[in-house]
Amino acid sequence: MLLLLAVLIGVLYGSAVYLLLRRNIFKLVLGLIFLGYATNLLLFVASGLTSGYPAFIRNLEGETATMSDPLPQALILTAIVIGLGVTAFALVLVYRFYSVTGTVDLDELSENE
Amino acid sequence: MNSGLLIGLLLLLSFLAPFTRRYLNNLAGPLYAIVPVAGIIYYLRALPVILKGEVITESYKWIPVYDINLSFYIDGFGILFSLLILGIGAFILIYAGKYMVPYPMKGRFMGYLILFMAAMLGIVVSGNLITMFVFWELTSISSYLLIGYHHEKPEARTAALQALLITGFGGLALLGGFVLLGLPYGTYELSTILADPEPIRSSVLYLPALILILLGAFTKSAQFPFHFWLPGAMTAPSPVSAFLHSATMVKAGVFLLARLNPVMGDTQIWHILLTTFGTVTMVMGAWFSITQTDLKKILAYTTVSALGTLVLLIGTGTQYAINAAIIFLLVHALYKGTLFMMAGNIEKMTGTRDITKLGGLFKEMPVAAIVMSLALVSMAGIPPMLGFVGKELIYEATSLAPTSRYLILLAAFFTNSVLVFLSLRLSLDVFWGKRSDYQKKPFDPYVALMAGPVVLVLLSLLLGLFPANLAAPLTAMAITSVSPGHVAVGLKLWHGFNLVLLLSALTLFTGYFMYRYKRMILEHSGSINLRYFAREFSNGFVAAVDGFLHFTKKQTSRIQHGYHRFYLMTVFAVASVLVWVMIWRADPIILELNFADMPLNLVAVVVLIIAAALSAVISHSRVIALVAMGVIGFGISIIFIAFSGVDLAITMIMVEVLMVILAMAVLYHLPKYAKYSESGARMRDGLVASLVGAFMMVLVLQAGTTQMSEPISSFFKEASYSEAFGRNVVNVILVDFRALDTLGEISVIAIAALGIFSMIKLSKRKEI
Amino acid sequence: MMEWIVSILLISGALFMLVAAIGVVKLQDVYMRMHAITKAASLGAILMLAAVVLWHPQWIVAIEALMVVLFVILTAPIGAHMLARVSHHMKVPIGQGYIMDELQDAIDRNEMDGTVSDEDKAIDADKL
Amino acid sequence: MILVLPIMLPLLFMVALIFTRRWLAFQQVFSLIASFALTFLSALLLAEVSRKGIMTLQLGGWPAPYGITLVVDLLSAIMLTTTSFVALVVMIYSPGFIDKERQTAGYYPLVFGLLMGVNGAFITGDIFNMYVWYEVMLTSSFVLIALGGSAEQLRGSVKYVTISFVASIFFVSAIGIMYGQAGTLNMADLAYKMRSWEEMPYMNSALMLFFIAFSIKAALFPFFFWLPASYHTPPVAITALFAGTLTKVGIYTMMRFYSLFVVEDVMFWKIFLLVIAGLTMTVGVLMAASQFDIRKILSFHIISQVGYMVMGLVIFTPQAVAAAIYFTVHNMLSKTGTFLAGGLVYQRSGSYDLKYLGGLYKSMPFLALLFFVPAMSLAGIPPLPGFFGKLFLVKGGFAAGDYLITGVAIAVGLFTLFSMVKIWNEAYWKSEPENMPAPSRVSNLTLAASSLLVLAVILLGVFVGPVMKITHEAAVQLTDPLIYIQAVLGKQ
Amino acid sequence: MIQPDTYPVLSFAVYFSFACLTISLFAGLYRLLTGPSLPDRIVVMDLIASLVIGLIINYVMLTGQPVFLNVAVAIALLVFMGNIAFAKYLKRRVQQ
Amino acid sequence: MLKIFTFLLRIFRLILFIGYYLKELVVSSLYVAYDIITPKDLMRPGFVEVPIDLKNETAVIALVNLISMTPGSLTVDMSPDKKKIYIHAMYLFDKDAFIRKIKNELEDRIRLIFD
Amino acid sequence: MESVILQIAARHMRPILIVLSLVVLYRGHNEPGGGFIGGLMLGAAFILYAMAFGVSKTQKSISFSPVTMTALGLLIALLSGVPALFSGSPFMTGEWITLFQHTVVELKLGTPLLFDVGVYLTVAGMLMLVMFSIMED
Ligand code: NA
Ligand code: NA
Repeated sequence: MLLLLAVLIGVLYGSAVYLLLRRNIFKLVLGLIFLGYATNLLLFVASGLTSGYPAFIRNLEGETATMSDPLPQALILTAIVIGLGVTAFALVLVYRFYSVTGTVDLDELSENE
Repeated sequence: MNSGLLIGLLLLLSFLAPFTRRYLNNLAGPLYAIVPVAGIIYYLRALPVILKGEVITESYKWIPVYDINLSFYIDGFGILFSLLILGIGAFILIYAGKYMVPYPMKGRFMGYLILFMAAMLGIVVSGNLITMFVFWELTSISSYLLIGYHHEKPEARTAALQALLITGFGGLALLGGFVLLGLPYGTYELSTILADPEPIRSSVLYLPALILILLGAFTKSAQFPFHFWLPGAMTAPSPVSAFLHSATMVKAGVFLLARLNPVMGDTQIWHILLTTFGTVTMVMGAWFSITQTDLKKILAYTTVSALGTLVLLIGTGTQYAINAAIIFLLVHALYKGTLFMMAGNIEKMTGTRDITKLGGLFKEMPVAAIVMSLALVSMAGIPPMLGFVGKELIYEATSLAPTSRYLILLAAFFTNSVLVFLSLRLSLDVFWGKRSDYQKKPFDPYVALMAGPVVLVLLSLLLGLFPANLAAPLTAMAITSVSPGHVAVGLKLWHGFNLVLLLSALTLFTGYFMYRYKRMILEHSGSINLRYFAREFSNGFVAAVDGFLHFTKKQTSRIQHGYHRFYLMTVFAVASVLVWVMIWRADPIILELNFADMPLNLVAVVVLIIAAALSAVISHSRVIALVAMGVIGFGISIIFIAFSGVDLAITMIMVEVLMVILAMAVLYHLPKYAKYSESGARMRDGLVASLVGAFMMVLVLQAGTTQMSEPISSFFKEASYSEAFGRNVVNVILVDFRALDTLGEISVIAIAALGIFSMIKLSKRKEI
Repeated sequence: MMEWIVSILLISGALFMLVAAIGVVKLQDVYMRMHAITKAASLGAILMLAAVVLWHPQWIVAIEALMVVLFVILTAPIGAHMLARVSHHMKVPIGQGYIMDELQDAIDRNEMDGTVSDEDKAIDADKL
Repeated sequence: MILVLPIMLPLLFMVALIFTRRWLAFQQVFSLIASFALTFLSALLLAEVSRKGIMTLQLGGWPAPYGITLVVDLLSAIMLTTTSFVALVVMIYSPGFIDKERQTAGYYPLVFGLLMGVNGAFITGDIFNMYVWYEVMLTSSFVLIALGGSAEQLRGSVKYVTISFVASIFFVSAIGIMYGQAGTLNMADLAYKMRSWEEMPYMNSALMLFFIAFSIKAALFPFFFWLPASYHTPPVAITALFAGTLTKVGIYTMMRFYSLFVVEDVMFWKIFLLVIAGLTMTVGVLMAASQFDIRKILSFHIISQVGYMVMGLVIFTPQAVAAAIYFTVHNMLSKTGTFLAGGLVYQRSGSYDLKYLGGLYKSMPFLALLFFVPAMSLAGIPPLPGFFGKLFLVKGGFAAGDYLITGVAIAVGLFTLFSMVKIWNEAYWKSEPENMPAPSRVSNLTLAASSLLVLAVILLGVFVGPVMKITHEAAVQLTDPLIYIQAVLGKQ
Repeated sequence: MIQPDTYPVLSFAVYFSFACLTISLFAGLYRLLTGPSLPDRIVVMDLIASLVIGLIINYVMLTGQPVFLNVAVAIALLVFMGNIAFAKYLKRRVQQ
Repeated sequence: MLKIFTFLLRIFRLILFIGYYLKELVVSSLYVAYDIITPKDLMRPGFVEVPIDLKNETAVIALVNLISMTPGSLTVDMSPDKKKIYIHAMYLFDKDAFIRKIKNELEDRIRLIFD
Repeated sequence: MESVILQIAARHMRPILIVLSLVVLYRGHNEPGGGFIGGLMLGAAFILYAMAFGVSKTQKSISFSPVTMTALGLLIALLSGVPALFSGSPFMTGEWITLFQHTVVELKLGTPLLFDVGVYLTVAGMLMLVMFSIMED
């Protein structure tokens, strides 16, 4: 299972990077979103996988031993929400960028440097 | 009074000068001079103690952790220099107070001069290498500000920059040298270092330290091949040339060499380097001075030559040589200070310093003519001026040099002959002969302008007349500090008939001969210069700076090219190289491939996500990419569910949907996009992307297969309900165990919200 | 017994979804595929939810399952409606055998909003 | 308890300022008072820590490796103090410099958001928490850099946002990889565990990811592109604030991580980072030399100077690290000082371009002084603090036997001097260009702020002894990570 | 947890259901990749949402954890908003 | 008292309606499913205009949704005055029968519950 | 002209979503949910409304500014850490009270729940703000 998910994570990172290297600014943002997905998944997978035992206390004996690790889940939740905030900002930035510069071509960013 | 206080007072004065100058008006110069005069009095009072061979030290704690102190160390050599600096300095202040009257920003100018004085004094009385270095650099900076006084002229800026960069370069080397020198001692205190040369001599650091220190000294003292900044610095007003660029600052390098002679000196490499560079500089300075016509440039090149002589003498290191060095230092300071001030006076009176446009000034400026001629007599080394004593000693020292004796002697002979030639020229061509036309009628300058030259030249005369009584004790106390093993040789005007006298006579004759046939000499040396030295060093410097700028500009546009995606590509490419190196350095992962634990449905979900990701990448349609993004989100939340992440899956779905909505809302405004990259670029990007993806994959495998310690989360599981009263452990972590994370996270959210609000708000403003 | 009922519900729900998916592949135009998705898939979900409730006879499970059903019924048609409407605006190619288009008639009578432009045919969906 | 204030106070201030966002005058006065309070608080913390040693706080009362621990050692306290002072100066500077629209569009709350993130990163003892503070800080900086929304700004922000985002992603990924292996997030705990393992086959890969993340934020070679591409675009007060705080967080983190986590393969890390440091110094300064825009020269310069800090850190003797810390502090002050002085030039002459500037030495001598002092400090001219920073770095480098990098560091000094003098020669000494617009008035507040900073630079040089004593103690703490570990975990 | 040895029939049903859903996922994928029109691709998201609800139910049955149903609620509640956003965007495109 | 009675009546009608609707749902689902999985095509698709008389918005949305949830019909649009809806139907063998079925069976029952 | 159906649906969905978001928020400590998810749901409620009726109508339908809401959330979250100080515990230590103890409706309230309310408001406020900003036309 680990190998499969590792491959998946690799593909997601790869796609994200590829999108980031495009000229279209929208693909850039898409790449950022993908990077976020890949990373969330990485956090989840790298810290060990437990099937079928969500981290809820149900008054059962010895349940904590088999329970999935809640910490990475909490971290991912935090990362997701942060990602949402930053991505939302990036989206508005792209919107403003287009309305001010009139282009979505990133190569046109090169002027003036 | 002590040295620290004196320097402090000078610094204070330099700070106050810009604010007080305009109120004090013409009195400013003399009033400011009170401080150095007080200093002179203090040192003169200390003189008896020093003459007994004692050393006065002061020390103030500065950076105690590293044992760096603000120490002062006043020995015979130091006090000699101090008197010179303060004495000439006082006269320069008086001189400058008058000289600068027609110019703007006099206050700042005076301030810089005094700042320089403080710094220079600091160098010579420093008892700690770091202290000395601080003052050393201060002289460079004040020199920069002074050379650039006429900063609206491009050549002044260039000259100032040139001087600063050359001495700055040397300063940096010196810093390295000092630090290295201090290493074997564990301290920078001169008293410790000077007491015992052994630690550094036996260290491998000796050679690097020596070379670095020599770089510092040579640049400051305008040794070949760093000499060219000094003639350039002549764009500065004459008080500056007189004070910094002849009498004092340029001597700092020589001072340093002499100061460190007991520790660094007397080794093979020391002799070779110093005598070689000293000789070359001496001859070269003399040679280039021949063809100059600008009064100050002539003096500048002779200064270069004199500095070469001093370095040569210190490098020679014999008893006579050290004696000669000390005497010549004094001699040179006295006559060169005078000459520069006089050059300034002549320019002031006639409006030019071109000697071909000067002549017959004796009638209008008799006092000036006498003073200047006397100084020139000293320069030519003719009795009874002190210059004669100096030149005699030089001949004696060089004739006794341990190596390359005749070559050096020849060089000294040539140099001295040129000095005689120039002395004749500067005195006869300027004050006698045919009178030129001047813009206004010249007259003998004001007292304030003449006070310095007169006193200095008289001092030169006095010391020359009574060398044994006046000059000898000073040399004697200096030589014990510079070269502890040696004693002072007796100084006298008359040595009897010997080789040295013969050389002196020959020198005078040659000098006169050169003057007699000066037209021919000038012609020939001019053509030689044109042929071999057409490219002046300073031009070379300017070209080098331009070339450097051009190079950096090109490099910059190559590196910081502005193409965002290449920035990103560099980041990713380098990152993957680095991470791959780490992976390669680690042990290979042993993977137990167990296909039984791969539920088919999850394989399907993974394949689905991969297909969606690839279609997002390949597709030209952004809508399809967004749909694919949505599909990926669903897939990931299924993976979360498969491995027990309930809250995660819910959040993922919701964020996913909201993200799609937001992205659509943005797309709503964006135009179609039709440019596609070439296949080559795609291949390259694909390669980088797969490198990144692959290393992330390997890292996940590494992390997933190793478990070095028990995770801390067992605590959360135990404490979640019993201590934090929540059954949803993930939520309890978020709002209790790690609430600070969450607080930070909602701050991010709030800040992003505020940012979005601001951007839209400000954009509206522009549209209205 | 319960196991059997639950199993049948589960299987039939999954089959419904499968049929919907086949429909998505097989049906000839976007409207029909939408039919398949909104209905068959939702119905499949409802059947499967019934299985869950029967297997876990707790109030909370029942309420949650009911919420899923209600929300599916409430939201799926809205989404489908929005897409179908815009598909009609876009003049997405339709399959064979259509016998009438009264919506287009209404649009032609200007009773309904149906944005039409000359470029309709020229719209290259991939480039949007 | 006081430990929580460097984070909570800025947050409180930010919230208060958001609520009052329409009342400009209130915002200006309040931010001034607030940033003064923060400065006072950090100074207090510094005093406390230097008296009592490392202070820790277990948030929520959860014990050390489990909950989030706030840790203030001397390094943190020094960074806190410097940062809040820089912010105070910028707060004095801003009302007279930044246009009213920006000021009412959230400028003040955002500055406190930035400070919250920066302070959080300085005092947290938890890796993931550090990531969160990084994000707080970065998001604020994203907004600040885009605030105003000119085309140039937006261009800069797109680059800045993207590359920073990528860095954050590397950061989180590294946390994931690291947690997967070590099972802990507490930095002291992790450091402790790392020292107890026989070997840790894969930990260094995660460290490399961390390194990449931090070197992007610290603008090390070859990850610096975002900085010169974006720092010149916002109003210079914002750039000054960034220069004084933001890039230094990257350096701070690197110091912390290097101290705690470089356990295995130390030689590799040292050589590798020294090479990076050398390249960073050199490339940065060469690029600075070629520029003609004051802000760009200064921006490229930031890069070069970061190389020095890394060098001092990596040599990792108490002396060298102390030098690096001192250098960092000096750089935060002097760099901000030069930027603010550049702002004054702009306010006066309407341009940052050296080609269109001149004559300021004559017309505004005091302004010239305000630039000259921090610029010379950056160039390492004694007795300004930049000199001492360089001196101790050189001393530390030579003493540790790292001659090559020290030699490079010395050589780079010359180009630094060159680029500073270039600004001086062109903007101050050159005569005024013909078509220069009529000079406008420089506001008294901006002058006052700039003077305050220059004064601080001078004082940092004057009191190098006492300051160096503190940085040395900080370096001793940093070079012996067991002190930190013990303070947090309370075990040997 | 449902194991084949305790609940053979149900266990079979769950796995059978997994198989159906898996095949359906690929059917959706096929439509996503082939289109032809944009709405064709967009509705795939709805299909996948439904399939995900099915998968969630399967996980509930398999693991005996009804808590996963919460995710299904979220999907049922929100996914249609994506459709609305797409529709709005496409409408605007047509209008241009 | 009367209110309670009408409320209970509505509940009763609702339950009846759910029963009716489920039956319809199963029948038509099977029909569509059959059509999908068999190769032969029975379809007669088209867009139909159906007038509605419901006043209550809740009733309208319920009707619209239930039409869409019924296999074979999908609400595409509604007129701004909420008097007409446009349905995409898959099996339009008899347009009038189709409209009648919607109006008499669905609309009436819904009106009884909501109005 | 926006779809009438959508408008009717949005009018119906908004209260449902708001109520549900509150439920999710409250349950969060023991069941799936919490401040994030609740906040996202609340935000979604207004986004849906805005998609149906446009931004200005949506803004008119609420009496508070999303910026204020965000800041308020932040303030609540921050203040929830303060009560701990009065009992001498470190900042952010959970403080709990139990209402209706030993009855059927026993209710445990604590500062962590208050903290979650802060999260809830902040997340929702931010979502609303973003949406209102981008969708404006
Ligand atoms: Na692991
Ligand atoms: Na059929």
